[in-house]
Amino acid sequence: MIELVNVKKVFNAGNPSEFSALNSVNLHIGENKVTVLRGPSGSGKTTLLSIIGCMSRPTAGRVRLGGREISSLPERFLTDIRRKTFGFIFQQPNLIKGISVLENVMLPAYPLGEPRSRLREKAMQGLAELNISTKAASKVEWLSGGEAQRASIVRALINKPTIIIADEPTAHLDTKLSQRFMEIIEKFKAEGKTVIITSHDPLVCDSKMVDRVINLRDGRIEGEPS
Amino acid sequence: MILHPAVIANLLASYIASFMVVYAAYYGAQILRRWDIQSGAELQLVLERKTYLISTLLTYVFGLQLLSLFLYVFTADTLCPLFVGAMCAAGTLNVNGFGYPTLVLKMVNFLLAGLWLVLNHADNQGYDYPLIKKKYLLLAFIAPFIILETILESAYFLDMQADVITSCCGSLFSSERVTGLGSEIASLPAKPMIWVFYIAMSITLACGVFFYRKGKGGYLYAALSVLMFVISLVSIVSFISLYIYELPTHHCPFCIIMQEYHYIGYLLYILLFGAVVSGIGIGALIPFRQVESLHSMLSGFIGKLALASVVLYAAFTVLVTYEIISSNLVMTYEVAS
Amino acid sequence: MRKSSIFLWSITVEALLLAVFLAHAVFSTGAQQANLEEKAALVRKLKLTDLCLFTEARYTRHLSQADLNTAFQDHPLSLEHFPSGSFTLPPERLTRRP
Amino acid sequence: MRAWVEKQRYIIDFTLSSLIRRKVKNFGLLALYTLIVFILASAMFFTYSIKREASLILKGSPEIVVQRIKAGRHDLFPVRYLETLRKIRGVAAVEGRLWGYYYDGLAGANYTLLSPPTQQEAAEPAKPSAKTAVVEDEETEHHGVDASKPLFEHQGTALEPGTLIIGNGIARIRNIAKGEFMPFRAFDGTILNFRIAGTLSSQSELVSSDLMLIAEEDFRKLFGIESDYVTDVTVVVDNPSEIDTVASKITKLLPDARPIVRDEILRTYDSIFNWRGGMMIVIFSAAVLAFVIFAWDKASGLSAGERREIGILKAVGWETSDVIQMKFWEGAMISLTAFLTGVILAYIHVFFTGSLVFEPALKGWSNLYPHFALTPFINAEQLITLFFLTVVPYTVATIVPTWRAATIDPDSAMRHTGE
Repeated sequence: MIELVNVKKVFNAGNPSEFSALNSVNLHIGENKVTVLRGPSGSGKTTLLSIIGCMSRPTAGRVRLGGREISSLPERFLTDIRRKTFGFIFQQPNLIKGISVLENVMLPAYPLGEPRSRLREKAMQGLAELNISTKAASKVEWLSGGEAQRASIVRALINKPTIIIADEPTAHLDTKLSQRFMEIIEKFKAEGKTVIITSHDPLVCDSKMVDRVINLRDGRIEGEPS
Repeated sequence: MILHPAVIANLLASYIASFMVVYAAYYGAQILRRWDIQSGAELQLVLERKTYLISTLLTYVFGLQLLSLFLYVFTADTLCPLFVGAMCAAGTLNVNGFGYPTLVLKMVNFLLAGLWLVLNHADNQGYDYPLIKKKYLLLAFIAPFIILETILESAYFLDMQADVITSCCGSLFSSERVTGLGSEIASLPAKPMIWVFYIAMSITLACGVFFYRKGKGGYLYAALSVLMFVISLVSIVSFISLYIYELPTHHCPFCIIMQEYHYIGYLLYILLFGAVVSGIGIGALIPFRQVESLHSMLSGFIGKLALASVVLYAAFTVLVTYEIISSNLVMTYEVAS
Repeated sequence: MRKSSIFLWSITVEALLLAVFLAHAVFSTGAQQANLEEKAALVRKLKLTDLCLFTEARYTRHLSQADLNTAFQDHPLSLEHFPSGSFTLPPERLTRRP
Repeated sequence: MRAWVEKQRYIIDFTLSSLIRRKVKNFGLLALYTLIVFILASAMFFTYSIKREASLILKGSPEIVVQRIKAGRHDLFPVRYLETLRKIRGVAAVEGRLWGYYYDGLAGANYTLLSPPTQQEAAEPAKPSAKTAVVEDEETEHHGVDASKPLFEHQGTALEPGTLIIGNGIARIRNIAKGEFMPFRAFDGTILNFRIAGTLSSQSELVSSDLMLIAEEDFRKLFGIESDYVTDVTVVVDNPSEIDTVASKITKLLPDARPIVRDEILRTYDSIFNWRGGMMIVIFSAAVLAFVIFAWDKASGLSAGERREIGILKAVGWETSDVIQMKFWEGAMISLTAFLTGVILAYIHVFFTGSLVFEPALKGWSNLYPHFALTPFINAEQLITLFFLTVVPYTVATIVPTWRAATIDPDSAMRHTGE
């Protein structure tokens, strides 16, 4: 499904503050698997996630998605792939204030130009699934932490992605909400989606549905020759 | 210099256009020198982001060129009362030697900017920026033209003396005086010119439809569309304007965009410009048909361009024929030839 | 009602309003023809030469009749002390270099 | 194609809501933008319509006016010169004009006193010259003219010696009406009382608001001008294209005389109002420049909130060009609304309220300011010029900041942890 071949990522190369977040990472993420990337902050977790999620391009090395090499694609194509294949759940709900929850959920599909009626229906259906459809028209500021998280999940699903990427999803949730979140992940797995989560929350890492846990340290996968 | 709002607007527009094109060309040069699609280095990412800036700038320059072309003609028309003997824009453009060259250069720049945008659109479809080097070379080629146009335009407006005696529209375009570019156009006899126009147009349209269907003869059509552009301009001066003004002697190609003729000139010129830009766009894109990353979409895009060009030329012809039929000027006797 | 429809509707309404004014402009030039004609007839009958806009000084009341250096009558370098002087350019004949 | 339109509508949805979210700053920008368009548009409409009205009205002004210059100043024209002028070939008629100024201390206004050409002469050169094809209507009015007919007669009010026909402006300032008396101090201090025989129409105030028609002998008595002098001379030429040659002949014959040709009058007005339009633009360009810098600063100085918002947009799937389109729509929406509102307000201001805002500047120090309704004259060229002077600088100023805002990294939303 996703294959990284000695991917390197160097920030502000060439000047004294050069810092290599990732150095020659080799990784293979299987189809319909739940993979957890674990590591202390500053271990390049987020950079690796943004490369996997086609948000940024590696300084060197190859990234293959479903067999197609995508690391030297121009940003226009990278974004198009990202829009259609990836769903992002961030540590913060990252919902945009001032517009209603429904509009927030529909936001990722705006550039695709679907007819509004169909898009609204899809969004309402998504909200209903996570039973926050009552909040559809309300402002984002009035949502509770859990509701905001669920809204951002629905937003991530609006374009029917096959891969879900969650960056420290349970960092700001209490245990009950975290368990509820893991049930949602289970539902994804049942629907055949691939899930990649970065977390150092034991509740996530040791959960039974996780197929593989990868430890990261200083921009390298542990147990791999430097 | 005449401190007139329209003059100030014109100069402002051309300075802005030059500034934007130079700014874009500067980054274009940078890209030409250090572009390497394979490397993921930071510089490459920054250059890629710059391509957005350049295409946005050029889109605005394209729009600005079109608008300032019409504003230029308009300003010439409003300034004509200031010049003894100038009856309309044609006379004012004759005030000094820079008037007409600026106009021609403005048209050429408009077409070049249009061509660049067509190339840019095609390049954006390719997943590895296939035409990037060619389009920025074209940009480097366009930049001096736009700067030259700005210099000419400033020269035209800055040393314009209000009361210089200038040959008026009538004599400039009337054929008795066979000096100066303007009068040659008019001396082309109107009746044969009508035949030349219709024959050339039917050939161009036929070739266009043939190319659209079969996909062959693209270069021929591009060349024909440029030729047709020139023939249409010449026929506007020699007979189309006569029918619009319903006056057998008034050959001026500028007055047709004025209020008295319900701004019909705008429609005519926009159809014509659209047709020729899409025409030359075909010519520019055909060599890249076998470029691997563009292969799938390019023939579709070229097809659309061909269709657009043919439709616009056809619409232009229909409008011209309508003008001729609806005008009550009957061209039975031979006119001013 | 979608926000974009609100925007698009308000722009069309404003454009229509502008179109109405443009039509009013075209229409009223016709209607005021008589008025214009009356002024022109008066100018012809009384042999007038200037519009009566600024009546505070001789060279601003009759701009075209001002003699050679009226504009700087009091002192060649004294700048115009009438506000309208700052608007009116000294007649061309003064500025035309021999 | 449909998807493209739908996409644009979505982007407008989002842009409008983001504009409304930062209400104060955006509406401040919109108000300033509309004000700039309004002032520029008013200045342009005013100068263009006055210029056109001047060219239409002054078409009938005398073909050549000959003045006598002594020591660089306008001086009285001796009547004996008229003979030399009549002898010039191509001259149809030569006629003296008597006019002058009278400062009325009471109202603090200057009046232009004019002794109108006597009716007979006015009728005689009625041969319509090629240019003005308007048929002189005087003859039809009083075809059977009898000797005792008054020297000058205007819309039924006869101008006898001892009476005046005054412009509407004067009537308004001094609020006197027909039949009342108006005292004048003559050149030697004696007081002359004139009866007001009538007033000129209020429509023609643009040319006649400070005008006073007075009989010839009254004029001479008031200003002490002997009968062998006139103020200046008007010359009617047979063939209009001969005007310039006749004018050059006049300068040869009368070195101290100065002919003013009608075209020159029209061109004076054209270049003067161009000067004013341009002057207004030049002075006003400082304001436009300040506005453009303000727009540039607003566009580039993105607040943390805006930056985070774009980060989220990029993260959830918006591409750089989508964000650029959003910013384009933001600029376009503000410019379009401001441009249309500005132009509409300017139209109402100039053509319906007679440019109230400009009145103090135009009136200057003259208390007698003509009330005239301008014939609206607006064409596409003014709107395009206005567009170039306001919308283009604004748009260009925001291009680079917009692009810089649009190239925020998509994963910035991920890095953003604390809130």
